[in-house]
Amino acid sequence: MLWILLLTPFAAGLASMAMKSGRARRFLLVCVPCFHFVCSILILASESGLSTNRWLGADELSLLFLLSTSAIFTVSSFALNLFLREHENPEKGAGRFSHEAFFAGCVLLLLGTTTLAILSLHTGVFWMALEATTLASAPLISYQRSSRSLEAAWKYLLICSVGIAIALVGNTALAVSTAFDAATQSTPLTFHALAERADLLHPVWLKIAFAFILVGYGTKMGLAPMHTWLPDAYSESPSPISALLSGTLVNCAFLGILRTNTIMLQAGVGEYSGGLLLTFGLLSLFMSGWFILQQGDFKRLLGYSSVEHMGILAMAVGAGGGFGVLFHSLNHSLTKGLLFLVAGNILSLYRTKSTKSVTGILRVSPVTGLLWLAGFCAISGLPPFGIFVSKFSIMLAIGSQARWGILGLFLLALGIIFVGMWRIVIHMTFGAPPESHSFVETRIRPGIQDIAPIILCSLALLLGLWLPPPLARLIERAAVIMIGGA
Amino acid sequence: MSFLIVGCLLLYVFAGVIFILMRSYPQSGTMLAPLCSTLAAIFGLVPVLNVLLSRASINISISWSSFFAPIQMRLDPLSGWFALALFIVSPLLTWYGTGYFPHKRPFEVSINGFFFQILAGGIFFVLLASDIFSFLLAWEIMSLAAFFLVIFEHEDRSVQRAGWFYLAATHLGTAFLFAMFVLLGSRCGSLDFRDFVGLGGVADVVFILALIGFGTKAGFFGLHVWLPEAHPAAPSHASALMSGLMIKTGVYGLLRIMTLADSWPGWWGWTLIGVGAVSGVGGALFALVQHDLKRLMAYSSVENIGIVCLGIGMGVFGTYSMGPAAQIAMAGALLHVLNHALFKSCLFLVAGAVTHATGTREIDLLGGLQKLMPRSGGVFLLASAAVCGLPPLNGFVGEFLIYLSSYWSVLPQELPFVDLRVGGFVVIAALALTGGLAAMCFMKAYGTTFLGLPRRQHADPVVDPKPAMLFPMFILGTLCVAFGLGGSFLILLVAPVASTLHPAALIVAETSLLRGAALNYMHVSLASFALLVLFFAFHRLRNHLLKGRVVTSGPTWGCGYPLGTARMQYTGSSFSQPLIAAFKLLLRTELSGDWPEGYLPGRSSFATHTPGVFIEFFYKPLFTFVGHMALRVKRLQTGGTHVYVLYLLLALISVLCWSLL
Amino acid sequence: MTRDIFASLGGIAFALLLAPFLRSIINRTKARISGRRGAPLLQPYFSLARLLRKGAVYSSTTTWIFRAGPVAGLVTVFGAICLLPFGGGPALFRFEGDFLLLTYLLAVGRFFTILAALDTGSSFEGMGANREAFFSALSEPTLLLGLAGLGAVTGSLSLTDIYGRIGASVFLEANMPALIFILAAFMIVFLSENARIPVDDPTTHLELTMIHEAMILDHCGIDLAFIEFAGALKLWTLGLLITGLIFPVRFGVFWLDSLVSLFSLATLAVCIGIVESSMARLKMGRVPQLLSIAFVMSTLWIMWVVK
Amino acid sequence: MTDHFFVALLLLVNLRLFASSRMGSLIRGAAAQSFLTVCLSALLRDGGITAESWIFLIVSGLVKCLVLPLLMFRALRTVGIRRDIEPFVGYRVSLFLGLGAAAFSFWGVVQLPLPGGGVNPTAIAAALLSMITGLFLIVARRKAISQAIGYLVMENGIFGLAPSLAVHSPLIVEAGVLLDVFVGVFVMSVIILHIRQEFKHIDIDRLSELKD
Repeated sequence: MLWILLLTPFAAGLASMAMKSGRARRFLLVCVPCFHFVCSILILASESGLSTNRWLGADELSLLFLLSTSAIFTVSSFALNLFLREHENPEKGAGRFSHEAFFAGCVLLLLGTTTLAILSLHTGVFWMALEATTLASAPLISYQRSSRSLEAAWKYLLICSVGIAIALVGNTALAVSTAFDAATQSTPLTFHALAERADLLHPVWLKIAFAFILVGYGTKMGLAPMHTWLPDAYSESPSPISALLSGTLVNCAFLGILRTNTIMLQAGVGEYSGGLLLTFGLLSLFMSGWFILQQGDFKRLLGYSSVEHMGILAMAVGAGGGFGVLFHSLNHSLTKGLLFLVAGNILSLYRTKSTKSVTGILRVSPVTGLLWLAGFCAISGLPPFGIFVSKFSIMLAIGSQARWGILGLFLLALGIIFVGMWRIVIHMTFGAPPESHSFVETRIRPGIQDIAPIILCSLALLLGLWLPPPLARLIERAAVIMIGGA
Repeated sequence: MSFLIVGCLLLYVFAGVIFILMRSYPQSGTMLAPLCSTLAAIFGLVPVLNVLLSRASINISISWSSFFAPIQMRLDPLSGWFALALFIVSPLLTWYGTGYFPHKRPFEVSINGFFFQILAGGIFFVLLASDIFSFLLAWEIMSLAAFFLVIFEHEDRSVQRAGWFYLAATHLGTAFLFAMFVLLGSRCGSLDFRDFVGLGGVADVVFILALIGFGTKAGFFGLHVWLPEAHPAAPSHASALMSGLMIKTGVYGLLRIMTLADSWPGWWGWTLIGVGAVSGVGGALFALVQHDLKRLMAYSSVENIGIVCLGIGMGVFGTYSMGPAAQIAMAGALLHVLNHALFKSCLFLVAGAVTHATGTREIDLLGGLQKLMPRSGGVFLLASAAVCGLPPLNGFVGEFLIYLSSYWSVLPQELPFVDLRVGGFVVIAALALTGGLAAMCFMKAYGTTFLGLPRRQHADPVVDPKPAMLFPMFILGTLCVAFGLGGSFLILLVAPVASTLHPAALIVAETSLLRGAALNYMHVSLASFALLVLFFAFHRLRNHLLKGRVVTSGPTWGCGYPLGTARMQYTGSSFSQPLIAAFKLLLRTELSGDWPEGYLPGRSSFATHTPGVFIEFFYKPLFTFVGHMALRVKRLQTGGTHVYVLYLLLALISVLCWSLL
Repeated sequence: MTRDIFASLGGIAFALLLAPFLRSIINRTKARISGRRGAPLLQPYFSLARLLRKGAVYSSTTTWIFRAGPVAGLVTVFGAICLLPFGGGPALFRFEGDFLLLTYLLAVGRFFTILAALDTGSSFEGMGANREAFFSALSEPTLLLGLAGLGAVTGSLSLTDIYGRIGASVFLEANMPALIFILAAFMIVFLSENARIPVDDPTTHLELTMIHEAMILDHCGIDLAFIEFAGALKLWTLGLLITGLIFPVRFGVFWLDSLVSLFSLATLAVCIGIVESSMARLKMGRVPQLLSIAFVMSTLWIMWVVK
Repeated sequence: MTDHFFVALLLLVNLRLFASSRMGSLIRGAAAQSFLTVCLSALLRDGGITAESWIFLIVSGLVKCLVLPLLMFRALRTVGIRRDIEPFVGYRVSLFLGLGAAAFSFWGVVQLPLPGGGVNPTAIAAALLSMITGLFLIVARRKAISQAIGYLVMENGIFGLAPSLAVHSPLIVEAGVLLDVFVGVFVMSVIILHIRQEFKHIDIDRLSELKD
């Protein structure tokens, strides 16, 4: 089952590059993620193949991330389909190895590599997969071939590659830490095996390993101050791609940090790793806060909001939060996906990303406006959306460690972000549409492009109102794994 | 009973959904949804009255999600008292709302109706919630619903600004609540309020956090900045609900937290009295210099919250004397909460009617409305008198009790407790100053708006609103009189609530004290009633005497100047001028305009504007500073890839230093 | 019990009968000091009778508020009188906190008088109303705080008890300074509330400088009679608050005590006459300062009472 | 003994990279560095080297020393940019920084607790220095293509780090890593070409349109 899950996207990706018909490719683009989603559900339902002693396998943690990735991919693939149809280029054609073919292929490859990263339990394989996701997604960012999108892709590629290379040093250091004790020398470098024997590992090398891995994967995840590529990449790539990047890719990197942190916890240096995570988290919160204030580009705004939420996640892990962390990451993926898709719709309505010139979305298109509002309510942690719950439980986690200063700073940063963000959101959503932009068309009725965001919005709402018991169980068990329990 | 409570919550949601669903059928929709909302209020009123009369409390526990403890709801006398106000006011406001939007598009109106019901239900949920999670949930739902009410007329830039102000203020305030509850929760190891007895040994910190967090919602002076922005922006019945009830949840939260403490330190009392005095006097002062009718009332809400706060502060001191002061003061504060909800809603409704009829809220452009809208004017007069705390209206009841307890505290005590006596003294001074300024303020508001001659011609004929809007105003006005004359019964009703508040064993003295106060108030009612009779008797007498004589009517005497026009009348701004002169330092009113010059002056103009002193001198500089900081930090994102990699490198180096050193 | 009621009714009757007489005492004093003979002592009664016989002219601007103002003013002052002890006897109505009702009744009366003034739409009356509202906003706290001081000194919460307990002993119990400050504060409030010099000049002819008189420019006939009578009653009421402090003499015999009270009121009236003859009206801008001084003085008792 | 020789050569090559002023010498230096690293890692494999590892080493040597440098040269030609590097930090300063970095690497290795058996401290230092060199090239050089080279140089360092610490990853993982590096540099070159089409230059200084 796992192999089917893993290989299908790769095969389909390569196939779609070589495919001639644009329609068939688009069909494939929708079908494969759907199939992937069904497979994930099936694996979850059967709970078969949950092995943790091999390099590739699925524990509950992977299943959870797999599920969210699959869901985001499935929903975004509809939007991608629409996007491709809209941007069809009749002259250049969409034949074999065309620009569009590569695009579609890379999306599927991205799905494949993401799945690989989630399913890999070996530190090396994980690293490899994560770097592969970077490579698969870089062409997606530069799809529009504008100077800006190329620049963004370049920065993304270079900075992430350097970051992930640094994480490789961390992996090496992990390996070195096993070399000191005879009992651990032959340990396979899988996350689980390392976690099991963590108390025998050399603490200094563990610390070095964690430092490198945190900075390395943190780059990919978007923690400040390594987040610099993120707003560029998110704002310049096509909106469905931004949704994918923010909804799935960062989660993969986060998974790496999570799993490494588990080793640290087991090794008894949790205090150290927690402190680092809290620091980076806080830094990310404040950094994104400053940049969100008076932000002039709404997709960059969303990018910085991702930085913010990665910071929250890092802090949550650092504070020893279990359930809240995973639930937050799930919620964030859905919500950010929703927001990016809506941002794409706004972009196509207004043809500008400037927050200053977009006003009166509610007048121009009520559905888009409502979704935009709902998305921001969700992302800023207002009920009845799920992030409210997860944020609250993260705060409880920080509180239970009696880190009052950190809690205060956390709340302060969230306050700054909230105030800055809503100033922009209110300006954009409400009011009268701009008069000077005669090209703005109004779209009172909901259209086909609203379907994907509506699905994501209802999912986010559902998670806030009621968590399906199987999912709740899954999250709970994953949280246990995360903390290092059996 | 629990069925009724949950039913009430669900009915509110249901009413909101009906508003949305029925927007295509305006006729039946306008009837059905308010009916549903009224039913919700009736559903809620039954358990509330039951709780208030029997002094029992109702516990409900709903498991909702598998990982958080079940939602705990609890209706006890304290929450019941606040809910009573809600259930009296909210159906009336809903009915008023059906008549409020003649020209708006159905989409917005239905959204507004939806959030109005959600706000009402949310307030009830806040009152019920008895564990951290559900409380914060309810709190946020309530705040968010109110935001959508504020932003209703969003084409207006000032409304957008108001919405942002409100949202920012409420969120920053809620951050303090989050901190407080997380502190409590982790200290006590539980989410349930019942386990917070003693406030986990960090009572003082919790109190400060609660004061700021809840104070932002309640609108303590200094934290009130959103009120004067949000109230004018929202539709009138929404402002009424926000001002009458939503801000009271701040008071409720503070009381709820205080109730959980072991004892009340003296400095709590001083803080509350200080906050109350500043809010009362400051609110009244700033109310007086406003010339936007609803803005004026927003500041008046600040003032009234100050009065409530004074009462609570007195109640804190009272616990030290084991005497009557505490309970009477608390009862006074609670009564004022209820009464303020009534008369302030009433005032907002009339203000809405005025705005509707004339198209402006600027009182200096109005005038003479008493003749054009006699019914609304009468109600406004009644409610103004109530807000000034004049007997025999309901505003007097609460103030009477707070005064009484303060006077009692300045008497020589058996135990020499200086704080109590000085505290009482301060409360008297603050209350009296507040009362005088508030009276002046509402004389100005009523006098300028309704009396004299219209200051400008209105495009449409100005008439009383239709019955859907008029009747809720009437009912509220009637309640103001009834609650004023029957104040003794109210005191008896609030007695059990006030006696459950105190942490110490004050219940010993129990309700006999309040029974005494009720008896005292009975005198007030009787005297007032007698004087009312006398008033009508004299009125008849005068008319009787005039019957056979020459009664003519003519122009107002212009003191020798025959060409007086309506524009020469004393305006609201002139009315507040002496005050502006006297309190220059605090008010910082800006005068602008073209003064007449030369022997034959041309056109000249004059305008005053009083900015919020906290906005000007605290929040604006703060936000500007943060903005500047942001601009400075933004330079970090230079755009150069090599710089970004350098950041990465620096991060790596510092992390390595951290881990190895 | 019946004796008490009889006594208090007697006090009210005295007030209703003799209140206008205080004005004539003031006027006579002023006249004598300035070397005139002055109007007859019963002139206020004649004026009232004349006014009561007249018809009325109402401004077309006005509404029912305008007509309700004078009645409300009269009724509320009457209510206040019922709350005041006279001549050592108890008041008709007495309960804990009755002085609150007294203060607030006066406020109600003021509220309606001011609104009635605003109802005419005249800028002069608006001006008067404004000044009245502002000054009373300052004098009301003074009154309430002063009464709190008296309560603290005597240990009681109703006017009857307070004035019943004030005697020489209270003065001598080291509370003297406190009481003197309260007295001074009350004196200023008395002058201000009754529109006397140095706050207001009842005899002025320039509307710009008027306070109380400006408010009633448009009232005439019976309404004016009501207002005048209410003014006289108010003078009486606030006068009693002061004389109770200055002449705290009790014989226990109603007639004797009443005589003392009446005498003291007359003395007060003479004093006012002297003050009015010897002082000029303050500049309008200075009045708030005077009232603020009164407010400060009404707070000073706290230093002696609370140790 | 031979390993020390290679370490010394690696040191020199790294210093050369620090101070090189021409694009061509930079690419050649990177190729040389790759070659030395591959050799070193072959030498450091104590015990028997299996056939698979031989194949892997040869392939990686081919990729890193031939394919990638040729790719770079081709990109350089196609793009047609000037051959000098245009540094942010001058060559002489760079050289001194390089010396400092070398000193730091050796000092750092001495400080670290090292596991016994098969560990070569000087090789670790050399690998570390390669990493630092790579990062330095990325941070201090102006052209996009020199940054790609920097990335390659850094990867070489990391690649050499594992064997010098006596860490042996499974072959498939190493192969995957190699593939990633290859594709990474390849995609970078592609993007550089595209950027060239759009911008007419690949000066990263002017690649800074996206900022706040």
